[in-house]
Amino acid sequence: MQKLYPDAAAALDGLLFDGMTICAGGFGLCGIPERLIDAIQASGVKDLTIASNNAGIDNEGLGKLLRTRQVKKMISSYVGENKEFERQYLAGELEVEFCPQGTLAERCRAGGAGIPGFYTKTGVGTKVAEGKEVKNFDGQDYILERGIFADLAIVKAWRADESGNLQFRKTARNFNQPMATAAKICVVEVEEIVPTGSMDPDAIHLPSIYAKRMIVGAPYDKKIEFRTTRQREAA
Amino acid sequence: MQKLYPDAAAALDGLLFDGMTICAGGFGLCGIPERLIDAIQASGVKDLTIASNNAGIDNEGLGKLLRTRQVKKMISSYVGENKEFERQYLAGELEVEFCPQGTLAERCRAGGAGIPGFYTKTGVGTKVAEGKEVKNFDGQDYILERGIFADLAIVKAWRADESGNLQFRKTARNFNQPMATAAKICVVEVEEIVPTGSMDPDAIHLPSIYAKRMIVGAPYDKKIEFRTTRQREAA
Amino acid sequence: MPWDRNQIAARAAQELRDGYYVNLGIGIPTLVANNIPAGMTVTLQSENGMLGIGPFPYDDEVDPDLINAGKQTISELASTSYFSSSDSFAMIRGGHIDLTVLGAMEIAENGDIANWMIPGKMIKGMGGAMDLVAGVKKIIVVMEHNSKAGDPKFIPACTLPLTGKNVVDMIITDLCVFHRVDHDSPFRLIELAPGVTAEEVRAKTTAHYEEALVAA
Amino acid sequence: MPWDRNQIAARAAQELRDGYYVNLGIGIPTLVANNIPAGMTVTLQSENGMLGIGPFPYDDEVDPDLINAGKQTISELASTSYFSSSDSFAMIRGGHIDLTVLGAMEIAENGDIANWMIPGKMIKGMGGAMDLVAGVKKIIVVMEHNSKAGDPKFIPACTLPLTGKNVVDMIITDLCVFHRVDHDSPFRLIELAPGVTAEEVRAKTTAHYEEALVAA
Repeated sequence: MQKLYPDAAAALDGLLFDGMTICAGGFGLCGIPERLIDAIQASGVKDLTIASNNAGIDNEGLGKLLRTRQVKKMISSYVGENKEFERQYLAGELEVEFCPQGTLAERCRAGGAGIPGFYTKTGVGTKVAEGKEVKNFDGQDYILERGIFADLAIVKAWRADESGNLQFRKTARNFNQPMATAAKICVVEVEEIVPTGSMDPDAIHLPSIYAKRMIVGAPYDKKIEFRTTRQREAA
Repeated sequence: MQKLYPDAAAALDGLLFDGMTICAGGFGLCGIPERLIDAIQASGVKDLTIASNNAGIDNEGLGKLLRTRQVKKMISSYVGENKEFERQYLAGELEVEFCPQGTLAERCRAGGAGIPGFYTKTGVGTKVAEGKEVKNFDGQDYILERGIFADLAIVKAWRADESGNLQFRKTARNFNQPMATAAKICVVEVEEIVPTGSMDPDAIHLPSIYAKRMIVGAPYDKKIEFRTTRQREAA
Repeated sequence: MPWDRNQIAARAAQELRDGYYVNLGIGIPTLVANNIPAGMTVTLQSENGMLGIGPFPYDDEVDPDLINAGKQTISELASTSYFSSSDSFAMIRGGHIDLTVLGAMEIAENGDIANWMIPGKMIKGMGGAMDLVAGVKKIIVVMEHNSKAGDPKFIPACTLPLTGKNVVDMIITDLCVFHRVDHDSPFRLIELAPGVTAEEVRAKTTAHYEEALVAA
Repeated sequence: MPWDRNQIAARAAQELRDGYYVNLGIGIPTLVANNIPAGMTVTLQSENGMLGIGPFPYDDEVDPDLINAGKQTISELASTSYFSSSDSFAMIRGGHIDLTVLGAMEIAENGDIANWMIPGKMIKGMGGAMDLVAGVKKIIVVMEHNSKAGDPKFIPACTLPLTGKNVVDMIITDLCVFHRVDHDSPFRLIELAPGVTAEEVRAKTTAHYEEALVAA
């Protein structure tokens, strides 16, 4: 069973179709599946619904697919820092479902775990609750949120072993972990493939069952949105 | 902030009361909080409701609390291998809520995650569904299961650092991870305390926020229920 | 001659495909692991939180922290990963496991399965069986065709409390194989053990099924 | 003299307790981290999946894989752990975080908060704010007492779309501190910035509140 593909186009072969739903990992530009986004852009597939916490920035990350007008709808919690997004959204060309960040993460985790709906306090009494079932548990109101299970998940991991076990690095784990579980098929890009057996089996973030196709996307640029530093004190 | 206590009795001081609900980690006798169970037995607290996948075996694990009649009700998925349990249960002295194993794990994970209820296919059309709300999502029926959030969680980890970050070992992780999150306070017993900073921050199974009190319970016996082995071929 | 337990397991193993992730129940299902075709990668899941189950350990390798869902000591493989019970059943319930093989006391012609309790007897609990039959993509039941008393076990409707409703895809007994293409279709008899006749199966089965045997 | 931004943050820091796990929003809330009392262990959570936020990195330590929820580069501590967004918000929604400090555009006298959208303007999204106000044990809002136009921000009822309903426990402005003991009680004015009078607060506030100032 060979999970490793030569490149992103090959790994996505046969999986893309107009109108499909995609779960895309990453937070801001941290831990985004850069190569797979590029290949989706190159494929020309359109009318996409994309669940992703953010929508990239102008011409970075999912911003690339916005620029080429391949996206019909975004399901996101925060879409600042993106002029083209703003233009399309205000012009009514792009549909946006705003979803609280924790609810979005949980909806993907739930969808991947066979849970079609769950109740949460988040958003009770706000615009987010509009049109949603409200149920009272033990004296408190909660709203029903739906699981998300997409046609395809695209995620970025740090390392994979040949069997598909994945490890993420620092805060680049973010949405990649739940989203990898929340689709019919998950394609993963990694910085490095290591031999099976070289990861501590107690330190695997996502068992091999989720990564169905993999590519090595290195070398990575890893763009930084806000570079903040402090000064070393003079010796 | 000192989380380490000298022994199990000290770590449980002020937390036990008659009629309370406890989430107890472990699967069979694997990864059970032995020292904390002993201290609960010694405390004499009674009328306990305990959520635990199993109920120990005769005089091992939670079997000890059954023997002393401190348990009013068990929420479990499998209670075989336990004669005293069987006796009390058949005599109507012990209440049992059978809960499918995955539903039990998810109910604890949900309770710890602020989710009071979720829908699952598991148990639809069976005795488990009796009295539960059924809802149809996309043409399929699901039942509503409730989150569990106990007064106390008792779990066993392999290692903790001084700040309370936890690592489990192999299949002893099991229910310990979700149950540690599913109570007002979680007390943890570990085999070893290591200095803060000696664990890889990408390889921590449960962040320090959950372990409020800790003890070192070593040395451990680690009883085996079914010792199964194979023979080395002759050289 | 009807199939023995190992032959039933071997027949179930024919349903494996390269790359499958599989959960095996206790008893005959466990024997499926010994019948994985050479060259095929099949990864076994244990619902207590492990993917990549190895063989029973050598005596000096036994580790109390390393057991399967039957609480037997096991070993790990190079590809093994460990995770929590909640993550394990997220995997099961979420439909990520390709196949499960498990035993049953009764199967109904509509795909219902009963394998966890007998009213009036001590109830031990369903363990993970209800989650497995609800969540796994393909459900294969392996069982003796008839009970020790000779009663059919593949029957019009289950008499015992259900483990799952309309979930079974394939039944492999010591006599034959039943399969259905989807959960709206009837079971079809597709294969007989050597020397077993369709008449014998008919005589020993009360469930309705179709016959779709291919001439050998 | 009203409190400046750092003094507001310092006042919020007085609500910290040893062992607290805290989530700080962007802006004035971030300054709370600089005011943690010496000898007190307070662990900062970042909702993108980190517990134990360190200071901004030195220039040669910057790591694109290590950012906070404001997408700023940060550093790690000895006690740091990383986890997924779903585990992070399980922690937040599940009530495990002791305290959050965040900004607001409007607070209503019933504890409602609005801080995520202004109708007619570009909506950027609520990020994690709705989860934080719904889940964290204690919610402290830090804000200027009045808007730049001079309008009160602590008002009888929010006019902007809500972030959370009846969730705020304490309000710290440049002028004073309001607190309520529980979510069924009215806010009480408990403290004034140096030189600020109760009359001035009354004049600049339209929300109903009680006065419970302790003589200095």
